[in-house]
Amino acid sequence: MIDKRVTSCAAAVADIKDGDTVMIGGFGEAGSPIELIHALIDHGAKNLTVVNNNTGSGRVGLAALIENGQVAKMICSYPRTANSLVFPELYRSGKIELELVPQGTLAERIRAGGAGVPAFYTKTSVGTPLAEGKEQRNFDGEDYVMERGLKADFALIKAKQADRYGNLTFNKTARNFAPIMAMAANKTLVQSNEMVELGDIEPENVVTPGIFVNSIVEVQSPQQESKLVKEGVVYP
Amino acid sequence: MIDKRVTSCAAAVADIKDGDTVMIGGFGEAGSPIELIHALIDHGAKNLTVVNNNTGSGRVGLAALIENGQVAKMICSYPRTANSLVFPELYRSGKIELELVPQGTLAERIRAGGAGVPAFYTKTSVGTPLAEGKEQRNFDGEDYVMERGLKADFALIKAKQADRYGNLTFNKTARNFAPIMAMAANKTLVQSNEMVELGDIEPENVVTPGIFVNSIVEVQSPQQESKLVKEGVVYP
Amino acid sequence: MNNVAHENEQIGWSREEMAQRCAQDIEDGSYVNLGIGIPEKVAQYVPEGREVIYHTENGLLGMGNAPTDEELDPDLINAGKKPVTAVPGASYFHHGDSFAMIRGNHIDVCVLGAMQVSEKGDLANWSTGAPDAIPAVGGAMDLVAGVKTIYIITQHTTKTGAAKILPECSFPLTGRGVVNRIYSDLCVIDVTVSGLKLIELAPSVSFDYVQERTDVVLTNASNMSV
Amino acid sequence: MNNVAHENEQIGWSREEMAQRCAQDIEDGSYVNLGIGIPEKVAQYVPEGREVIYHTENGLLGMGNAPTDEELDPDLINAGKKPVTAVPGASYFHHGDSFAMIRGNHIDVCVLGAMQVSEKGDLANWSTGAPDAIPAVGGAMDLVAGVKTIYIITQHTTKTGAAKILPECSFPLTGRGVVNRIYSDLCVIDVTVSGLKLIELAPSVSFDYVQERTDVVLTNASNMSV
Repeated sequence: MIDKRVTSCAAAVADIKDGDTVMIGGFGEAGSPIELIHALIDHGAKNLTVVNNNTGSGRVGLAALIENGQVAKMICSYPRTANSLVFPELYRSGKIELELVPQGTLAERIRAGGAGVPAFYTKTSVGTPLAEGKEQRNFDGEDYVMERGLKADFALIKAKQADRYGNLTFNKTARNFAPIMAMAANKTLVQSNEMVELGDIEPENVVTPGIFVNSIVEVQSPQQESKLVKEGVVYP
Repeated sequence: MIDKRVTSCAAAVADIKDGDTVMIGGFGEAGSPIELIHALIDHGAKNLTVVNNNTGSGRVGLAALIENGQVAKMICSYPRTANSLVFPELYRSGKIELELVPQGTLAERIRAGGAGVPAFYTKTSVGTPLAEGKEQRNFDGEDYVMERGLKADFALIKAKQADRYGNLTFNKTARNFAPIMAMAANKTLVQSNEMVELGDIEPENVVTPGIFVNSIVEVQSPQQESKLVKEGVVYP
Repeated sequence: MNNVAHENEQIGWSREEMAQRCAQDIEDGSYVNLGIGIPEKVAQYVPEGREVIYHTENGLLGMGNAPTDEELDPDLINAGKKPVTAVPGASYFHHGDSFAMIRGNHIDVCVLGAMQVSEKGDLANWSTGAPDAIPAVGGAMDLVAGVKTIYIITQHTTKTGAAKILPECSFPLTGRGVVNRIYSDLCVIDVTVSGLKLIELAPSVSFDYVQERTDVVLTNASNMSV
Repeated sequence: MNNVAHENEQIGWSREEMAQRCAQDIEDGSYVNLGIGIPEKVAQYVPEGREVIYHTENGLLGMGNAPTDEELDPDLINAGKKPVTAVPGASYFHHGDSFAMIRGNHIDVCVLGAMQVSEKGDLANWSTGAPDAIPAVGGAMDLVAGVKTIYIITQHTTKTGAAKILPECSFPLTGRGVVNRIYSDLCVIDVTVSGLKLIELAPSVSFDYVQERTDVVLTNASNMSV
């Protein structure tokens, strides 16, 4: 029988090892799997490479994971936000590495990683510092940069609904990176607001098919990052 | 005001020119936009390059377009089917060109064309005759073939529901190539079983966003290819 | 030549039995893609209690049985273009996403037929290379390149008795070094780094009988005596 | 120097007026992506009767106005991470598909801010290249590389009066040869193969006044006399 449900966030993240690459869904707080991230903080795996569009805000969620010294390297497009307290300081003091990737290139690299494409070409970044050191090539009179597919050991994502096969739906723009990260990770761990029965998600409306999902934990009332930040909450 | 509805299949295909590349949705009869194809036969554009997984069956739809001498070249993965009468004869007599592409490479080339990716690497076909003449490259110890993105002047596809913005849903496995062809074509022409109001398609459940669609014609009761083939129908 | 007596008899596994033998190796929870022909039959024989999800490359995960007349929908077909059904928990997706599943190593097992298999696991199953043939490849090259485990179900020899398991394939390849295991009417063979290893014989088939019909030297790792 | 008198006055277009001027050029039926800051204001000024669909790169086509308190959902935000709404006929999609729209030339117009623009339409708007800055690029490089038409809204000069329109950008580029039109507080300038062409002046601004504040020789194609 296929049943990808697990009973706790701690159980979901238990197999993450020191040195792993972990993709974390979310664009700002929308789609951020905050309970899974907090479980990863409790778990304590170190020297992680984390892939996320940003670097978190305040001192909870992704920012707390960074502050806790578990992240050796961030791969992201926009490591600053309004309440970015943690990353800038660590970065300036050389305590965290940054691979800056244009947002669309980041998305396409993740999608490529999940789709078995080791490299592709894009016009994005041609003529800019972010193309330096990368192979360039002309196709039909236009210059392109070669970019590599990106894979991960784990993906941590947040869904709206999930069934025991791992079929997922998302809420509005909280979808963002989750479906492609689910494809690109060896193991995809999901926190879902709701567990539903097989068939409750109309087959036409499944956004992430279960084949891309490994473990699901139900978190019915997830915390809201911006609220925690406003309240000055620090995790752990 | 945005209103992509047109009143007839003839109006939808009116701008297709001799020599154009036309992607046609469908995997066998599922998703084949047969009324649009028949309109293209009536229209008469010649010397077309057609992209489809197959080459049609019997003497209707895509097979009829080929039989009518309008197709100079087929790009497809499987040009034979149970009722493949037209293509084999023309191919053997040298009257039609064939570019044979593995099905997944065809899909990814179309997706790349639509996503602004001029070329990518895949393991598919390495060591086979279909890799001959193509650039090969080793990434991380594995051999890959470089494949080019594929674009088209027009795509002809079939949808289940459409609104005036061009948002689309599809029926079951009739979805197949339609969403990626809609992305890869300069102009995407849709025959939809049903026209609905804006908002009737839940935003989470839109499969093809309207940005990829140019013209929609409602065809409430499309003909079924296999039935026509069984009845020996010949178009026109 | 102690097997001459068998030459004109029906020995070894039938088509159904080959599918049944292969089905024993489909694990609970697997994502499986079955090729057209004998491979399709594997689904019927997966042992009770195992839940397996079938992928069809034309855009469905969770393919079910053939439809009743009431269920039949020409828009719901498999890669062989036959009508199918969808199980509860199924999902539909487009061809780009479907082959991302395949190319991206997400499907666990694919079962395919073969014209020839080489010692190194090369597979030829799409073309005889005949100059007048209409070449047609479908999804075979993508499947063998991308699926984690490739099982082959095939008659051990051609209808004229020629070996299909060879030092090198003479037909155009579908993929290089892609086959993991062969289920023939005579035996089960694993493709290993140290060559082809016979791991099981069909009832009343001997190792020598198989070896005679195989153009590659086999290692005998079956429990049957020679 | 006949403009010295203006130096300490508020002349030219305000931020709102720049957005309003740009909005006149957003055509009916366009798919538009608006950058953070002044570009966001363009949506308010698109002339009545034009239906425009707004794309936000975090996965929404058909972005609507700011939400009421009842409508507010932290899962429905724009690329600037501000709460928004979705119009009837909107659609949600993942980041891969969203940037396929951008990279694949499907978006008609993108309006962005600028630090510097060169004579050839090079744009610098993501970094001053300062060694201690935290580099952050977001979707800007993808947008300028992929969107059909790039409009820039910017103050004509920096706060200290330095030219932002230059022979070459000194800041790191966002894209090379990507800008189509610049809306500054003083004028509208087209980037053409034969250089920068001033096509419109803000009320009571002279061509010479603009030329003085621009490090590139402009062609005057405005209807205003010099």
